[in-house]
Amino acid sequence: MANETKKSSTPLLDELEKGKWPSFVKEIKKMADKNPRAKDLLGQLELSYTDKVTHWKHGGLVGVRGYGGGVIGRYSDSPDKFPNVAHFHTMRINQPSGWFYTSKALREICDVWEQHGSGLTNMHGSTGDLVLLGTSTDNLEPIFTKLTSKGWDLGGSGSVLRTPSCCAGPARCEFACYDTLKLTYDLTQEFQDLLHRPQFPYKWKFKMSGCPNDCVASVARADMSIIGIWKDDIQVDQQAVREYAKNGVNIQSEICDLCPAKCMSWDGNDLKIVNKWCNKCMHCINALPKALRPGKERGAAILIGAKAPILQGAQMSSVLVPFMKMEPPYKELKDLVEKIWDFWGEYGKNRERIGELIQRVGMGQFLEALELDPKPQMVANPRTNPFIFYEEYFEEEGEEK
Amino acid sequence: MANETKKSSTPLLDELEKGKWPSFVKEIKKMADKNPRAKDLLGQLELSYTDKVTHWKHGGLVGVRGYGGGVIGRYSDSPDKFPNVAHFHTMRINQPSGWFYTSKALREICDVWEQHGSGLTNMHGSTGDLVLLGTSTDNLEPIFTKLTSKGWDLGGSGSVLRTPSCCAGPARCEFACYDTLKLTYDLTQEFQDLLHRPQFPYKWKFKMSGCPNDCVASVARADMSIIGIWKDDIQVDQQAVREYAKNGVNIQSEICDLCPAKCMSWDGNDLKIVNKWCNKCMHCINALPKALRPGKERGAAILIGAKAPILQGAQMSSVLVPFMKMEPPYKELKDLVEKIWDFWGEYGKNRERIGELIQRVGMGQFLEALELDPKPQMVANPRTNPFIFYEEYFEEEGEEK
Amino acid sequence: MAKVNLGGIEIEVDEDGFIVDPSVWNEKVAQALASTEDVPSMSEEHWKVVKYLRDYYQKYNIAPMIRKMCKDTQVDLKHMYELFPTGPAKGACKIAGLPKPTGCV
Amino acid sequence: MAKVNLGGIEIEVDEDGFIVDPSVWNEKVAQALASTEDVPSMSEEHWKVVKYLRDYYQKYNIAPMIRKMCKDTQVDLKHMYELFPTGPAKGACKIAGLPKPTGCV
Amino acid sequence: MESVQAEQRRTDIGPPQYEQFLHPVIKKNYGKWKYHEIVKPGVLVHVAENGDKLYTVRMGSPRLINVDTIRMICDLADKYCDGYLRFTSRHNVEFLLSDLSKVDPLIDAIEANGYPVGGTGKSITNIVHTQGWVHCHTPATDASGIVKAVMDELYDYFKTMTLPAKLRIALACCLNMCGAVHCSDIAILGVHRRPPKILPNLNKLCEIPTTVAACPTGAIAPVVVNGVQTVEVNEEKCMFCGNCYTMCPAMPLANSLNDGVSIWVGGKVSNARHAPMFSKLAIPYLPNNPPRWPEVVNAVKNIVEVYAKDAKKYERLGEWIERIGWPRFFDMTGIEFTKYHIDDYRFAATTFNTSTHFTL
Amino acid sequence: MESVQAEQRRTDIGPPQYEQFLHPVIKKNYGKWKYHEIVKPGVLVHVAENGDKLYTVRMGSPRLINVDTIRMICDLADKYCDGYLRFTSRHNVEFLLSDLSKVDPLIDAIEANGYPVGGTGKSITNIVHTQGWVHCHTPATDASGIVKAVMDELYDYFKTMTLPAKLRIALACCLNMCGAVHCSDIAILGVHRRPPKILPNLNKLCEIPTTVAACPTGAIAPVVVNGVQTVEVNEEKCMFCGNCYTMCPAMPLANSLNDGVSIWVGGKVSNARHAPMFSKLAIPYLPNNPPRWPEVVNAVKNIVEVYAKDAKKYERLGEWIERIGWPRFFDMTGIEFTKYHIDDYRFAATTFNTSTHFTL
Ligand code: SRM
Ligand code: SRM
Ligand code: SRM
Ligand code: SRM
Ligand code: SF4
Ligand code: SF4
Ligand code: SF4
Ligand code: SF4
Ligand code: SF4
Ligand code: SF4
Ligand code: SF4
Ligand code: SF4
Repeated sequence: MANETKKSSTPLLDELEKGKWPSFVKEIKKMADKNPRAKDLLGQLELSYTDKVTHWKHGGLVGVRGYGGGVIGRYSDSPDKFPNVAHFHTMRINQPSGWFYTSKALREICDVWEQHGSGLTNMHGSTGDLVLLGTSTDNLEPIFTKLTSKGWDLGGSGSVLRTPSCCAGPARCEFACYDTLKLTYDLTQEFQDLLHRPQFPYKWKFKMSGCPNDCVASVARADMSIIGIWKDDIQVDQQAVREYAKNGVNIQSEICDLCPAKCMSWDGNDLKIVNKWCNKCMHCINALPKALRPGKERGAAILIGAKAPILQGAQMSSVLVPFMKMEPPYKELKDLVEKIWDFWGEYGKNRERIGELIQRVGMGQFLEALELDPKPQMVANPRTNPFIFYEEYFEEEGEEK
Repeated sequence: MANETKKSSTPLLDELEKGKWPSFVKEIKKMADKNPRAKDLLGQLELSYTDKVTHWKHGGLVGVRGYGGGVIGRYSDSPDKFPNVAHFHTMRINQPSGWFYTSKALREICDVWEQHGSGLTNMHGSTGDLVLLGTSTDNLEPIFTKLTSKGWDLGGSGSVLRTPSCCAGPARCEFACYDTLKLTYDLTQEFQDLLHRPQFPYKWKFKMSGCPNDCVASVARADMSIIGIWKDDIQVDQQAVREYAKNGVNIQSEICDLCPAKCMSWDGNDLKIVNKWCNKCMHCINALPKALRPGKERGAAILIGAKAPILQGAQMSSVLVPFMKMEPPYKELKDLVEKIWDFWGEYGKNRERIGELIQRVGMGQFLEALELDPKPQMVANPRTNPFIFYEEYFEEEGEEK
Repeated sequence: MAKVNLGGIEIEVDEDGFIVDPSVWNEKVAQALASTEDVPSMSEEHWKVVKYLRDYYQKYNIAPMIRKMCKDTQVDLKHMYELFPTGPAKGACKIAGLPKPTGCV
Repeated sequence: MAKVNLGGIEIEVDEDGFIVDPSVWNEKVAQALASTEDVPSMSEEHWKVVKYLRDYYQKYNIAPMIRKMCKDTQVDLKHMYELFPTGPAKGACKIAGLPKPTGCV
Repeated sequence: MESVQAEQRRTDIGPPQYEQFLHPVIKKNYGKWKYHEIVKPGVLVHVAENGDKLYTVRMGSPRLINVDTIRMICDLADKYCDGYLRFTSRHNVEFLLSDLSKVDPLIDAIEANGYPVGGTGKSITNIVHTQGWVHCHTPATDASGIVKAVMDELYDYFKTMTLPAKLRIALACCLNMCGAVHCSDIAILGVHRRPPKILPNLNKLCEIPTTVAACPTGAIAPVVVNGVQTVEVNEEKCMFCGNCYTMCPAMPLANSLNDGVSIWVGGKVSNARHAPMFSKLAIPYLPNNPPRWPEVVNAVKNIVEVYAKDAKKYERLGEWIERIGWPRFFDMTGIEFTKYHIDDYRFAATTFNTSTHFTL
Repeated sequence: MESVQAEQRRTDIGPPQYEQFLHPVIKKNYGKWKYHEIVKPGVLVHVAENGDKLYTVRMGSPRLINVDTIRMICDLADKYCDGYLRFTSRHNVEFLLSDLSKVDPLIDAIEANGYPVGGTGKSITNIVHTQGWVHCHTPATDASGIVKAVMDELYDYFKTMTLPAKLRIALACCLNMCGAVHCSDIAILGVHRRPPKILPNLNKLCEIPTTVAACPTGAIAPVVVNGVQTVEVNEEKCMFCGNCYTMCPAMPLANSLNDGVSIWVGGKVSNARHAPMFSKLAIPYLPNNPPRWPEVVNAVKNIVEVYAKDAKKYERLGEWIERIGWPRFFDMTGIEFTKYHIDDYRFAATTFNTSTHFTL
């Protein structure tokens, strides 16, 4: 008895301090030493680990003045045990384009958050926001005021435009076919009101990837996925291809054979690409970045409709505009987006994402409403069923209806 | 006026006597000279060509005594103009396995049909029947009696087992992995009653193909498609492969590169196949029939559910039993089929094909009802949506339900 | 469409001999129709089936599926064809004065 | 859940301050709720919105979508936030005594 | 008329046992074939393990043939094949013989009768088709007529083997699709384009619940008009499938001004290389223009020719399109892509392009 | 507390303009990068057209980090990178520097702080994940805990580049799937397995019509019990998606005995070679076994190892399975194939195998 060491109050979580991967438990614990919210979070989490259910209550509706989104309200179901997380709201801070920061900027956020919140963050949330994890209602306004004074604003939550996000793009990547950072910033600014004040049927997400590698997974999780592509021929530096070959790359089997369009050939000296068949898959460019580059006539493909499974199964975005120049002031894009929002606002049901609405009314109808031409690029294949809603027919008398 | 040649009464159809492909109009016309039914058919058809609609009335329900199927009733909507096709019923005669005939047998049918019908036939109908086109109700019994006396019986129509059909199989094809002719004959005989007397919710079609080339298109149009396959290694005669290569076949590009399983390789001397990856697609065997043959351990894959688009879109059959030995008395197959029919009879709605029923109740439920094990061969891919109907769960007390 | 004399009244029938207006049906008509369908005389069993069909039709506005009909009347299919040699759809439904079954032929 | 004094009566509210039992709502309660939502005094326009919400809820058992709410009340969204600085969902619905909006946050 | 009653009335005997119809060489080598070769277009030789040979001569047929033609075929079979013949799953005739020296005389005799020999290997064989105005009550077009007009134009492809791969054409005259139209390299499909009319006597002819249930899109609702039970059709929801008419004679759709033909491409049935595929919409509508349907014939020919020129060896039409992509298919064939091409039925979402894999 | 009011309250300013955060070398070469190379695991060099070089050092992060850790990162950035850094779309930290000589010291400093460098190229990078029991109200499992346990086991794959291709793992703690779980090489998904309970005060907390409409399978119906409006759930039709709970707090699903984890495989997002693909079900259920979820860890590890051994270079997990076929995937991994694997939702028919393309 005398030798008994002090028993940890979080024996289960302690197990997750072990192992080589950096430990989120350590992160919480370190904060717990000085921050009561972090301390009670640790306690409540240990309880969840013990009984295998969450101890957060349903919902929570809090916010800052004049905004309808940006804060996720959260209350403990055991406030008696864990009074410091009785309130534990999350604030979503709109990250800068491409998640580029300076240490100075980050420190400013840290200072505010240490003072008013749990000191815990997610760098970042899946949508892209800088997520501040856990504060109480009375701190929301102070935090907001302080952060805005440093140039930060809230991100989206609820039925709003969600915080747009983008890949490193031209800042740090040679593949970028348009300026993802600029477009992201521009759209975010342009549509501020829609980001903060719910007026959509449901959430709307933009994600911008500079090329078909899609490093922000836009095709999987953005209502509008803007993916850089090119129109003309892949730029080839034959000498550099030969270098790769000399250095052991098997151009035939690693490049040509894996080209999904089967449009490449290699005679040991020259790499030939039948560009008119090229699928813009990026594989050859990825594999031989010193030798191959996207073409020079660049822009983006606009895809629409990705979402998670609720309500009727997950969707990926699908092609809406095969190619669009992507240059400021982005008028063509913005006009299109506003038309879509109008349509969605008019016909969308409560909690119906644009991808679901398109399925419900039919892509053909949707295009017609947007006055967009149907294009074969939009489909993996044309319809296989013969259930066609022909629209024009002749009247008995021989007159077109 | 004096020079005016006699004007044809079928100027439109006459146009279809021209051209190189044998003309069905000629076929009708030749018969029209001696058969009044054929003559009026010609007249009515010309009328259809003039006003671009059919002149057959809806439906018709006639038959032979004791049978509920085998005859398609048909009445003209202009019996005054075309009295000889006022009745114009079709009789479906069950063809022999593989459509093998002797001239003697065919002549006997011709004689009966010339006497009692239009003298026009379809050799054959899409389901496989020998179709006698056009007679009147009073001739049905005489024709039936005469044909049965020669050994012929009616095929199916209505909510019955439809006339099974099969490819040339072992009779004329080196690829056959089981005896399609025998199985077809056996099933047709075994289930005679179900073929003649409607007792299903809707039609049921069997089609047997001896190998995955599927020369009777079973996967597209049979409720049960029985397709020959093998289990072991493709038999290779390397010498014969070399012969092909010598004679100009590019083994690499025409064979290996087109193998969908990418499991073949050719070193200029030997053709290697990683049989455990082989998809049994038949391509290499088709292309090099002298050198390659299906393996020795043969049987069939049973696929289920093909149908045309009405009601909810066309379906192809999908794998139900990946491999089954296919030998008389076909007990395993027949047991399975009867189980399926029981399930369909019990749960099928009126005019619901088995493929539709499976979609409605779910393949998993269907398999469970049949006591068949789920196998990965059944799917192109496992589910992508997380909407899983888990069946077992624990009760609060910790007891399995 | 033609008119024929069925059970003493002139009744309109279609080419297949189905009566066009179900409301003119009565037992005499049924008997007359039966004789066109190889049923020389209507036994009690015949009536059972025919009445079942009429009741079912009046209730649901459709003809029952054959399996159900056999089950409900307790007449198996073999015997059904003995009773109605032209079959349940063509024979029994016609005698019962139902609209002509459509569809799958 | 806590009880607070709203318009003179002790009323149960949830953590977000939404009243738990819609039936206790009255105009006084509304006024009291308003003061918790940065609405110092209820103008005619405020009442128009709040009553619209209540009517809608009583009729359909759901809160209207925001676009519809603006259209039907003829208050544009900008002005709506001026009237209810905490927003239509948190502010107006709370004052109108509707259940707390759920879902998409 | 002779006495029919005299003959015995048998039932449920099923089809004749097939063995009696097999050529002796087949009987001997049943299941023992070793390989085959295509001797020339329309002529196959199957070689048995013991070296026996069976020749097959394939003759094109319009399928709708009269008894005299069948007898003519029987005559040929008697003369050259000891009376043995068969039909194929695509309605061609196959003469079966063991004597090579008789092959060419047989071919001459067939062609002298006006029928072609061919359809083997990388050719266009017979068009699987249906009844049309010759016998059916629901067609939106004729069957035999279009088939004849198309085959006249594609005749040389039947007689030669110059295509990249087999090319299978099928025709169905309405959406019931009696045939493998939904899985054909090229499919010709009759389509209605007007909602059904509702005839006044509907209540007498049709089971209303069955009719309502027959509509895939739920466009039909039961109503009472002037005290009479009938149905009404929500025309917005109707896509002219004709299933209501199949169930209810009082709802005809056929209409001379609006019925016509659609063209579908890229289906296949065999498992060779690519798994079976559905046909996809190429042309939503072409008019019914009998007797020779020039628009349809040209459309089919155009597709065949573009394919024939561009595809690689062994590439079926659908495999070719999958390689080059739909944008180029529409481009190269000059066919217009419309909103009708974009699926809006049950599985629509699975047909959208969720990638940047396309050509511009 | 200091006076907050003193500070100015601004709204709708949006995020800071990004240019101020760009490293000078980036600013100079913005849009003018020529190529990149992976110097070694975790280190990239991007070379500009003018020859300028930018080095990136990628540090693994648990994502849930405290402000002191951020400050530590800032210290490193200040010391080695002139204060410039970024985060990645998968929540790693990237230090950006132009001086090669500082790369190794930076790496040493990072690792000295207990964080790994890696995640580039053919590796397993950070697991995209969600809140779990740390912050969410609907989870069926925890997020950070499983991620930690799995990454501990896969640590070496983060630090090396020995896989055939990139392998991306994601985790979501409920079917809302906050993340690209539905398109990941390996996805870990929390699942409920009991229908919701219905709490007595439902009528006060929930909009009944919205709740009814929320159910994808129509399992929820409005009912009146003892005069009180509420709902009932047809348990046969419930597949535990939890959407009702999202809409209605009075319908909780979470259940310690039945909640757990499912495993999905073969999704991808990039267009490289194969178009993007959904993840498919591999394992329908594994128990919640905190703190280290050994069943889940082993399942993931097993899949990774079988893949790593068998796939060809550049073949993503899903591409590999597509080549070898699902039967062999289940065979080689030893995972049981059950009826749960066979889709029975909306597009089920499109997932059936309509060919003989399979191995036995
Ligand atoms: C914080 C975050 C997860 C994370 O740890 O990173 C998150 C957390 C929640 N998500 Fe999410 N989602 C987050 C990104 C996503 C993503 C990914 C993305 O945006 O790239 C998705 C999938 C893409 C999509 O939008 O479909 C996503 C799909 C959902 C859904 C399903 C929506 C659907 O249409 O199916 C819900 C349910 C809902 O909206 O009611 C949901 C709802 C929620 C709620 C609000 C729970 C709820 O039911 O009300 C979660 C709050 C948790 C909490 O207490 O903090 N969350 N959610 C992510 C936002 C952080 C940020 O702002 O950066
Ligand atoms: C004669 C034939 C076409 C031909 O010219 O070859 C034919 C003709 C008819 N079919 Fe068929 N079908 C014929 C093979 C097919 C096939 C192909 C096959 O069996 O391989 C199919 C597609 C496969 C399938 O079964 O799904 C087919 C799918 C249909 C359908 C749609 C069924 C469905 O589930 O979607 C109908 C509509 C119905 O059953 O009500 C139909 C209905 C009809 C009807 C009975 C018309 C009707 O609506 O009642 C046609 C009678 C025409 C007539 O007046 O002669 N026919 N029908 C074929 C039968 C000949 C024979 O016995 O050999
Ligand atoms: C006679 C027939 C079977 C029968 O029992 O009647 C038959 C006979 C042969 N087929 Fe077939 N096929 C026959 C219909 C089919 C069908 C069904 C159809 O078209 O409706 C198919 C599926 C077509 C599809 O995929 O859409 C079919 C797909 C094949 C294939 C696969 C070709 C491919 O690359 O996709 C082969 C292999 C080959 O040709 O190398 C094949 C191969 C063969 C072989 C070589 C088999 C053999 O060794 O004897 C036969 C001669 C083929 C030839 O014409 O060159 N048979 N074959 C059918 C002839 C129809 C006709 O009159 O033209
Ligand atoms: C930093 C980051 C973008 C960002 O803005 O944050 C990024 C950066 C790069 N990606 Fe990426 N990708 C990043 C997330 C992604 C994602 C999104 C995801 O995983 O959620 C994808 C899609 C994944 C998928 O398909 O599921 C992605 C698919 C690729 C690919 C395609 C790989 C493939 O074969 O499928 C390439 C090409 C390659 O690696 O050769 C690529 C290539 C690159 C290059 C080489 C681009 C370049 O020239 O700079 C960068 C270094 C890659 C490396 O790690 O080796 N990047 N990349 C992201 C790093 C995440 C991390 O911390 O590990
Ligand atoms: S999406 Fe393309 S442009 Fe953007 S970071 Fe990835 S590879 Fe570079
Ligand atoms: S980008 Fe892809 S499709 Fe285009 S040439 Fe390169 S590998 Fe082929
Ligand atoms: S399906 Fe196979 S076995 Fe039958 S004829 Fe065709 S190739 Fe021969
Ligand atoms: S049968 Fe097909 S899958 Fe099998 S080895 Fe031959 S070509 Fe490849
Ligand atoms: S396809 Fe239609 S119209 Fe043609 S025969 Fe079949 S059912 Fe009749
Ligand atoms: S034609 Fe088809 S879609 Fe139109 S009403 Fe009739 S059944 Fe419905
Ligand atoms: S996945 Fe579900 S449980 Fe996890 S954070 Fe998102 S909504 Fe919450
Ligand atoms: S959990 Fe999902 S399926 Fe079950 S009742 Fe709730 S919404 Fe319906």
